[in-house]
Amino acid sequence: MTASRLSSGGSAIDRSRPISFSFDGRTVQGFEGDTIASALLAADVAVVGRSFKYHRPRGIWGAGVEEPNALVDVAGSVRATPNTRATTEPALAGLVAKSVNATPNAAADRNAFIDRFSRFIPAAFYYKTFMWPDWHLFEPRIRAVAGLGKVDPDWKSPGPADQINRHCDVLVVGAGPAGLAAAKLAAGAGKSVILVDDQPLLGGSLLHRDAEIDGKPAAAWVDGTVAEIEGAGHLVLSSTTAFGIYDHNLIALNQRHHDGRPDTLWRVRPRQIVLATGAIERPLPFANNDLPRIMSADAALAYLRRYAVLIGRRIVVATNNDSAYEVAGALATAGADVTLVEMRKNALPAAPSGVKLLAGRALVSARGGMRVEGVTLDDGTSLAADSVVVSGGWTPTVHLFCQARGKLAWDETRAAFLPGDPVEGISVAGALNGAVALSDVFSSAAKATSAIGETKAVAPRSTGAEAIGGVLAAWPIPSAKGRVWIDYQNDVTAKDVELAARENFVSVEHLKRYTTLGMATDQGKTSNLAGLALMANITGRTVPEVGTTTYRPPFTPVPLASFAGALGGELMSPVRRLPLENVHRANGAVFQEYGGWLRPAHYGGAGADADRTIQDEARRARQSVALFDGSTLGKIEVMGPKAAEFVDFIYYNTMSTLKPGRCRYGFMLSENGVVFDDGILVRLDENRFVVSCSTSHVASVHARLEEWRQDRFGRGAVYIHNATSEMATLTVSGPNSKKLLEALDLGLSLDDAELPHMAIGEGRFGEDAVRIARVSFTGDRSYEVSIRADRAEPLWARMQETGKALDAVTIGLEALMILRAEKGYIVIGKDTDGTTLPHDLGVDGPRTKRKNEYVGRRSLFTDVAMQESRLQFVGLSVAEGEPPLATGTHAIAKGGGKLRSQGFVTSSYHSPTLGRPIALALIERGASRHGETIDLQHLGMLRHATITGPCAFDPSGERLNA
Amino acid sequence: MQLFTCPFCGPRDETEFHFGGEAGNLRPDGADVTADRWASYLYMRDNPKGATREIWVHMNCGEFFVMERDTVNHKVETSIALDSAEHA
Amino acid sequence: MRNLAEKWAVVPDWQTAAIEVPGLAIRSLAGLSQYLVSGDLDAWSKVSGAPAKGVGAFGKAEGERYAAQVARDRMLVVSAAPLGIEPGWHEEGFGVTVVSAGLQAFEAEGSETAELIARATTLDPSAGSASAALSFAGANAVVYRHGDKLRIHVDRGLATYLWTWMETAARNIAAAAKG
Amino acid sequence: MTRRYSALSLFKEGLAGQKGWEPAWRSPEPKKTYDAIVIGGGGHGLATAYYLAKNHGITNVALLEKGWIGGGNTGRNTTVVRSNYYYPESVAIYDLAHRLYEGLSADLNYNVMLSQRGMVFLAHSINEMEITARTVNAMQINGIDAEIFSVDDVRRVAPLLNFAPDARFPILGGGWQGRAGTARHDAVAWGYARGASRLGVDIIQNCEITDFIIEGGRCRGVHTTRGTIRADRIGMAVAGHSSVLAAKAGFRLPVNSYALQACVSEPVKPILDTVVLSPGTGVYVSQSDKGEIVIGGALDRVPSYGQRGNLPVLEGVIAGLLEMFPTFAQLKLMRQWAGIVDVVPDSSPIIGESPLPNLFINCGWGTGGFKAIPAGGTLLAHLLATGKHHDISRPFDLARFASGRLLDEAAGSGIAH
Repeated sequence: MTASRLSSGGSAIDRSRPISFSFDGRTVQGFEGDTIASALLAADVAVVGRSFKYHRPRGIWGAGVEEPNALVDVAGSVRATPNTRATTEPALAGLVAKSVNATPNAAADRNAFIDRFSRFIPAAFYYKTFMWPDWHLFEPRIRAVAGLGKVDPDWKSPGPADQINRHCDVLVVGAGPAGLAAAKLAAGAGKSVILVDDQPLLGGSLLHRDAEIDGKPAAAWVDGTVAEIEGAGHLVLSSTTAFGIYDHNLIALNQRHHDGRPDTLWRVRPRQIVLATGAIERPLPFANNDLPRIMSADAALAYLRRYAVLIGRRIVVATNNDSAYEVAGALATAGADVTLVEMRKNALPAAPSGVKLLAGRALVSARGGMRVEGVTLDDGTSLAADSVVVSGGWTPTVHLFCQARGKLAWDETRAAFLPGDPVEGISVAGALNGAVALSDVFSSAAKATSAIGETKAVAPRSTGAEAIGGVLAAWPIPSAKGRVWIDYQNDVTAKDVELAARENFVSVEHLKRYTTLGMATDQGKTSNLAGLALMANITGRTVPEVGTTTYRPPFTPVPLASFAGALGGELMSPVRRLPLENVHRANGAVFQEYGGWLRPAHYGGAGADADRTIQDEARRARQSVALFDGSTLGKIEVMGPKAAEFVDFIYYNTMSTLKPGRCRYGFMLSENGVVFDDGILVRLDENRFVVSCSTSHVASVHARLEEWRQDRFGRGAVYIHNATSEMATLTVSGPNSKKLLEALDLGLSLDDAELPHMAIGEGRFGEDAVRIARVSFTGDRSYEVSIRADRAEPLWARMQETGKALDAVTIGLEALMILRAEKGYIVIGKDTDGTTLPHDLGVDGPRTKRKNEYVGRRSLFTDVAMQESRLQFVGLSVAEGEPPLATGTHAIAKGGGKLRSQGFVTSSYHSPTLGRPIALALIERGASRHGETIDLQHLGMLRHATITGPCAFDPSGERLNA
Repeated sequence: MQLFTCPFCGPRDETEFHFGGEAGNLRPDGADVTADRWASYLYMRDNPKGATREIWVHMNCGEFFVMERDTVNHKVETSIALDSAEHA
Repeated sequence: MRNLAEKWAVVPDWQTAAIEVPGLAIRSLAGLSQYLVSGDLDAWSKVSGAPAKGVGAFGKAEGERYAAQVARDRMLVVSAAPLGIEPGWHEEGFGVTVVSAGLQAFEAEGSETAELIARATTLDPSAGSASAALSFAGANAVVYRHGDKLRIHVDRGLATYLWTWMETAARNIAAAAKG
Repeated sequence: MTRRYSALSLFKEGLAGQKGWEPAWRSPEPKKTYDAIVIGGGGHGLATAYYLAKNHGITNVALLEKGWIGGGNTGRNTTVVRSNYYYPESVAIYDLAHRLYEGLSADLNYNVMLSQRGMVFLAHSINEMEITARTVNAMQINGIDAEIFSVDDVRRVAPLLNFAPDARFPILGGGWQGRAGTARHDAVAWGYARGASRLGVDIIQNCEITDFIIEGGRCRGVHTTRGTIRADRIGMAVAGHSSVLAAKAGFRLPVNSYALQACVSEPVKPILDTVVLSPGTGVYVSQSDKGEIVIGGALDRVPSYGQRGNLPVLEGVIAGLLEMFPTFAQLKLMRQWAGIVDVVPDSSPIIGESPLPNLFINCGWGTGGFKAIPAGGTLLAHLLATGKHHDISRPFDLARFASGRLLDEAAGSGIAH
């Protein structure tokens, strides 16, 4: 037994609430307030995980986000996630933790043998081998041993994560002394403040370092300050990590909950950001410095004071700086036998009482297997130890500053990169800015908030003993004996850095990628600086000349669920809903998604044979009368003094000649000449048109109308209103459509002379105005009746009721697709693609005749547009008795031993009315090849078909007026 | 997430906007425009690294405008409505 | 063919639909007359006797007849009773389109309304904006205050989506208040 | 010095403390003149230099890189290698690349870890199944290994996909290319660099082009931050920065530069064996050999040269991923980054002589440049060496924009513009 829980103390734990959880199958006792790591230490568990590559036994290094070793898969609790840092994860009752990358467990990993071959598998060895006979032979085995934790395939989401947007004057990141002081001063200046800290308890270093502020013990000052800030209505978020600063200083926070809720993502747009993110302690370089129970000195102090865990009986404290003296003293006071090994010779602080000081000495190696047993110093002295705590100096947490494009400045006396020139909207304070003594921390906080405005708050004063900041740089050196570990999690040693340099991977980014230094889940928080300092040494450059790699979000790993929020299921790419959806549901409609709308595909219920139902609907539609909900068709109004001139420019077809009360079919082209949309344009009066574009193009057509209006015609010329949702459009089609409509008594004459094909009429249904358009997408006489969307239900019901006597059929979109294909009517995007020009569809009139300008015009005369071998729109017929061609089938030509596509089938159905398959296709030179039989291929199967005109049914168009 | 300024609505998040192309790319009218000139209008771009002048639309209010901004540091300088901008 | 209606929530009965969690109540508003008016808004004002300018985002509208600005030259006119104005182009220089059924209106009230806003839009509700058109839960909506309530108008086709979204947000708001 | 890479050399070096390895590539001072200059030390530039030396015997070549080699999109992409394209011209170029990839580790004596575990592109509706059929048929006609997958086939290769009846994007099946997969991106850059360097190419890093030397209307060399370097054949392959160099050379390109976001999760044990692409979410995903889930999605909304992560785009991409793989919601995001891609209106590359004679360009790969590196290198090297197009690169000449002869794969896949 080396580590143990002391019988008293521990500011973070509640001894009245014992808990237990499981780690690698054994039960671990702890208290509420413990982290998994503190409870494991209290239980004297030394090996908590295995390293990524060599499966080296590893113990707890830190007490916070910098932890490289202690990763566990957490399950069975309110949170379930792999690769969780034991140092930040609360030890909740009933939690099940499992060490990662270890089989069966961390203490006895059967892949531990890999370490014995480490000399043959240095950094990047995999680029040099596994090539013969083939990488695929080796890869599966390598994949199996790689990776850290495990995903639970049966895991169920607890629900979507919450996402909250906030605005404030000042956001302070870090609630240590600098952040608390900054928040207090900003609040005192009358600014709205948000203060965030990634720890469950606020206070930062004040939670375990000696300090007295404004005459009060640190803990009391922290509590008082937090109460004051919260009391003034400001937002204070604990367990919340500021993980990214994005463009224009948007700052993203991830807040953890411990009540079963998923984490919350906050997007905060502050006017000013104060970064008080502190600093992270570095390891010291010596051989075997990765053995379990070699730990950060600051962490050892945190475990002692926050959790009342004394990590050993016989402890070597090794340091190059002043900050470890308090640690050594506290460990000795708690009862440990402490030796302080100090690299520096002169100007040292006094040795704490009860601590044996060895000055001017450094560790060269540690010994031990599953935990450290002792160390050897550079003078050959050997010391026995059950724990070694080290402080290699402090690395300011500059991540967020750099994400905001801040540049760093190297500070030789502190042996660290500090924030350089200021970034607009961001100020820095505290240890991040190199402050060590509490007085300096507070003055940096005052400076960081000075530009915010005059504050009524009094800046805090340090009234106790002050820390001092002396440090002697201690970097790994070339050709050191043994394995000196730099990146614990990714198993990068000093020798790996030397190898990278030898092979010319000397750029800092090459170093990172070649050795994987800093690419683990801790993103190199404890390792990056040592790695690049060694590279500087080897290549004869200074540390700033080598530079750092780019800091990227997130600062610590963030659950994917936080980013997704509620954006999933029906809240992702939401479908639009028909006004009559519930009526269709009640009538047995089977719905599909078409062009962003949920629409009836067919009726007859989900139990029906869909193909038969659709065939039946299409057949009956031609026999008497069909009812169809066409509400999704676009209804975009174009109004104003230049409306006619405007639609002429927008459409391929001349539209200004259209008479009021009449409709015309036309194409809209893109500027590259491609047919973008087709539809009916209605002219209501001299200055008012309605663009009835296709369902899926309403938003894009609206946008392009608005664009041309503002870009070419000027705002006063024309105005665009999208009124698509205002009206439901109920279509009546078929030989008996007029009869049905007449029975509705809509108050207008349906006489063909007064309401011919392609004309509109106005009528009433009860109290509501209706607009009737005689247009047809079936080839039969048809009427589109539009009525206010919220009043459509009675009209639809009347149509259904009236239709009974006429054997009317209600059809879904699938039957309509058959009907229009029988007529050779196109669906843009199905029968055309992003290369189809209007003349490919046989509409060449405007191209050859129009003299005025229109969108896409010049593109119809390029070399390619004039080419003879263009794909042209045709029909295809197959031999009697053969099944329909598959949509997507290609027409093929053979030549030179190779196949070549000469077009493809765009639509294909069985026509119930014709009693045979019909198909539409785009075929090379198709318009001039009617009657020719061609070869087609689908999934390797060869078929034949004869090219015909696109229209297979009623080519003379008599039924439009029948 | 960038903040753009709609000349009418003021600052809004970038998700409310749509890129409309480089400013000053004037459309040549007519069927007799040379192929190169037409291709230049359709396809060729300055695509500058640094200061740029672009057409954007604020999708919520439909305002088309000219925005001057920097394509590297994403700093936004000015935005003015299309019909009051020097459109050349 | 799989019936996709099974996976999408049924369109609510707007007469009775309500979202209620502590501090937040949302319901659908029926019977409003709504008009898109574009063009010379001063001319419109003269003809209709209504104001020539609408409230902006989170602006405060009052009374039975008011307008929300949706673009530089366009507004959404809202009235409890129908306005006796012809849809279409008016020679005075403005155009009118009825959208009473095209836009579905919702009203939210309660102390947690700010939390609903904080989840639906990144726009700062205290900053103000000349247009009331904004992305609300990802949908283009017209959003303003009416009295002490929040009104949201959204395209009818997306009303069910927005409702489901607000139900989810309300659950999160309630859970956050409890946590 | 140990030059050749093998298990045996690794073993021998292991016994000797790994001290005998020579630099992977030399870093010489630039000479005043070369036979050819290649601008851009990404995959395409390095491959161009390598094939100039290997295929054409032109070894007096300078490769100029403004930063560190492989530091652009080569080191920032999602490493997918595939050749499942629609048009024969596209198939020719991507199939050339794919085949060269298949022999690349052996050719370079550098393990680029080409991992051909297949790629499935999902279909979420009957319409998408039809378009998939159309695409797969085109590929088969063009000689590419492509199959139609049923929903059961999809389940077999990616069982954690969301097959629930209420999935936002139901899976009806999809298309499959078995030879598709991933390769180790850095290794491709370093392997080409090592190969080129050993054949005599000078790889010069931290060397930024400040201007072109134009004499008699032809390009005769470049001014750089490391001095003036002359050559009568200059190739450039600088992806998202093509417009910047084009402006220096006095012409414009049909290119917009955008940031493309990508990200990885923390590493986990194998849970995804193939590359999966969903047209519904626009997300493509694979799992690296190290265990990270590698996620790519749509372009940013805003043209940009700032290589920065963007929150709203990331949110959309991740939401799409979780819709595809709900259990991945357990995972945490480890790293996010962006590359600057050169987007061309028809999303096909531009290869050919530029409007400035002697200057040849290779750009416009947009989001798909990594998979094409060996072909981009081969074809630009051919142009530099012979002054003429290879048959495979001819359709990709800049002239296609004036003729309208665009090669729009998206349009060809049934997406109307």
